[in-house]
Amino acid sequence: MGIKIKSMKYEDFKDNETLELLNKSGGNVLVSTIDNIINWGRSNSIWPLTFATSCCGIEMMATGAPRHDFARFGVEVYRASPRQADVIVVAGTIVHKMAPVLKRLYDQMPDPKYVIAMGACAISGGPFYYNSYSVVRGVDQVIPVDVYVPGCPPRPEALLYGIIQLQRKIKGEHYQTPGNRNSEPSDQQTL
Amino acid sequence: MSSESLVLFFIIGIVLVGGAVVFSTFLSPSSFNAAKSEPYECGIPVQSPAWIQFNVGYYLFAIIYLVFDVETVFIFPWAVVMSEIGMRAFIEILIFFMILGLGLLYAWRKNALRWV
Amino acid sequence: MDNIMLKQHLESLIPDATFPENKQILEILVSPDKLHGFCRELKSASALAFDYLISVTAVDWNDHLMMVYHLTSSRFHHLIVIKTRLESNDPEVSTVSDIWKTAEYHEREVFDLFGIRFLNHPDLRRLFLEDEYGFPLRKNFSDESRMIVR
Amino acid sequence: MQEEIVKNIILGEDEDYIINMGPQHPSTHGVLRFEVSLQGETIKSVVPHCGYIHRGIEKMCERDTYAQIIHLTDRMDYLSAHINNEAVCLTVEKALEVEVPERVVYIRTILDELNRIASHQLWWCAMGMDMGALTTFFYGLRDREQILDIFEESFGSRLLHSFNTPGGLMHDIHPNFQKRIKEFIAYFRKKLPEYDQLLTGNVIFRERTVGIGVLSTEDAIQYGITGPSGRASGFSCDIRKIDPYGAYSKVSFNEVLRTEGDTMARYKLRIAEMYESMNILEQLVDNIPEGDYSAKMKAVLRLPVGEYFQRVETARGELAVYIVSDGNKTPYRIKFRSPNFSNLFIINKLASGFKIADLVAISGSLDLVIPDIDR
Repeated sequence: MGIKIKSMKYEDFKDNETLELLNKSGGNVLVSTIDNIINWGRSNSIWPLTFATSCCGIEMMATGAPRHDFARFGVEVYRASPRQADVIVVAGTIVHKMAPVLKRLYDQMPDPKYVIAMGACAISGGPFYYNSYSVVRGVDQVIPVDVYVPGCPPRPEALLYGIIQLQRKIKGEHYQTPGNRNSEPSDQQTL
Repeated sequence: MSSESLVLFFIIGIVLVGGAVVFSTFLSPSSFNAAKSEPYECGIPVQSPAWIQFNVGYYLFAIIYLVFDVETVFIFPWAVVMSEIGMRAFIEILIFFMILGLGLLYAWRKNALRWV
Repeated sequence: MDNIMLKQHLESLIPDATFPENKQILEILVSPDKLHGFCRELKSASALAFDYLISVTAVDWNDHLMMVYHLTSSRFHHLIVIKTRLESNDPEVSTVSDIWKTAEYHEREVFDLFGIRFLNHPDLRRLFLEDEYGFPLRKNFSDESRMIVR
Repeated sequence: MQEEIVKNIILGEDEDYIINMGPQHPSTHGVLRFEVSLQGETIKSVVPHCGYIHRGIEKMCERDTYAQIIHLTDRMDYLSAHINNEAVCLTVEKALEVEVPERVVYIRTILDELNRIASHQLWWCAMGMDMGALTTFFYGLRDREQILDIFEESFGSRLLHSFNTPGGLMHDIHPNFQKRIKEFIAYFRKKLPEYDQLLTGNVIFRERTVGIGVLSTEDAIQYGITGPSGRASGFSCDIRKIDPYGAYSKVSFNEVLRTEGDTMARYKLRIAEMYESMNILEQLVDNIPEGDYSAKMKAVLRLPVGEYFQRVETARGELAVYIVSDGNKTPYRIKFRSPNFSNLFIINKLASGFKIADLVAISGSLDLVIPDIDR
């Protein structure tokens, strides 16, 4: 019984090849009814952590604002503390002094936790890739990332699309192994 | 209210609460790491312990709140039966309020309500 | 008070300062030991009243370091640049944070990025980077582990 | 090991209880850490720690040509992105003695004022949200989207629009640029009084801001507090008045000054500045002269040897660009005197003695943008 993604009627989501990839890498193929129920609940109420380091934070605020309101997708409110957050949207540049703080925040989040790397700085260091002595080039050196949202800063619609991708990913998981577990960066590689 | 519906009401409460707790511990994935057990302080390891001798004002406010909270607990049953008993119940509750009002006045005059 | 009168006034204050040529702002080159007295004079002189320090920064000219102070007055709005020349191997200059409070943090930033020590600075710690890191804005700075140079 | 020590000590009455309003905190508008030492709820001292977003922009600019620096400066203070870019462009144009067409000067000043209003709107929504009034977040950003539409129509990007290049603009503005601005001004003239009704008159807001964090004029000058925070305590530091650049000399507007210097004064001053910016827009939007949108510039600009200095009034204060050029295509040294850097370090003087909730109000009224501090 394959993944039933009722809410996504958009045609190319159905025959998109990433679904097979999702099955192989994300959870095991057999996604039972318990999985469907739990993943339906998890994917439709992802609460992000208020974590914005630079310009992408303003676009993340604009996504939460009335026009591009991402509360329509279940992302209801920004939680201030990682204890109540499900996803950490890394919006902005991560610097070597900030990397251990980000790692600590990620560790202190309760378990079904996901990471969206928003903006070119979080994906690969962005405009600060060359000639900068203090930028971590890509947040996946610090924490495992589930969805990458490119752009500098990405438009609010791009972040909304990223969240929909995350919801698709959650729907294809086994409820016991959420998130991008299998690419946990080895610790010594972080700093 | 017959006793069976009371028991049923009680059981449903237990089942709902207990089920939620058991179901979530059994279903939720859990991973453990060192930082998870430490108190969260904006991403920075905790510097000073939380056991501090703080001001007595907090304690006073807590006690005054408790007194008037218990007072409202007494008012609820009175309000339910007030219509049958009539005027006599009204006089009694006024006395009750007056005594507690004196308590509040005393706390106010002794500056217990003044925040540090 | 335009530049010419300003220049005469400053010459009277500090005779042996040189005035390097600068197209936009009146520039004064002062020796490091006279700097502190001169700055105190600038602030207290009622005709000048340089009470707002815009920025403190440094330029690394490979063989020597040049401290640059931009100053203006909140009353007369005239602008000057004070410069002092420091040795590049052991640069130190007296702080001006007792004259202008904002200098305390600008000087901490210059210490952090250039390694210039400021004498009797109230709290000279690094502002941005960790302690054992080098001084990035020096021209001879290189850090292969973190910096990809293009 | 450190945890065991921390757990079993009981702090005496006089020892400092230090908590971190740390890098990830809703009210620090970015990654700035306040190390607050508390006495119960009253703040004894606040030590700001920055560097959590220090990307070394000044070191990077030493390897970029002047056209490439534009893309780094608007990542510093991203809420007044256009004004930052204009600062570098003005410095380069003054150094090369290039005469920029009149049309560019007018468009640049219009975009400065639009950027200032957008920045003050976002400040208003962030300050309200930090102090618990969540509705301001939605009101403020709803109106800000109108300005972002105008930006998007002309530049293609909403927040960081590198529309300025040394010598003029990247390309011409959109035909119904002026119409959209007039619509926006008509729309916002009705909405701005709503801001006052929502927050300014609110008794809880007044209780938490009047008389909190008072900044005297001497302290403002001593600590170099410029921009709305400085003008709220009587320090007249508006660069648009002191040495006018762009079309500010052709526009009649008054510099808003207040003398109380407390959080409410800074709040009211920024609201008044939004009205002021709209006056400037109204005077400029109808008479943008015709002409080409950029002066003829060589592909690679080489500034003559020497030092160049330009001061610009951003939404948060005075940004000064100091370029040392030794003749080749990249600057030898470039220094940005960022307004937030000086505005930040007054927080200890302002917040000591007040409650920790007031620290949130004070840092909200100082309107700090942290990447501008760390650069």
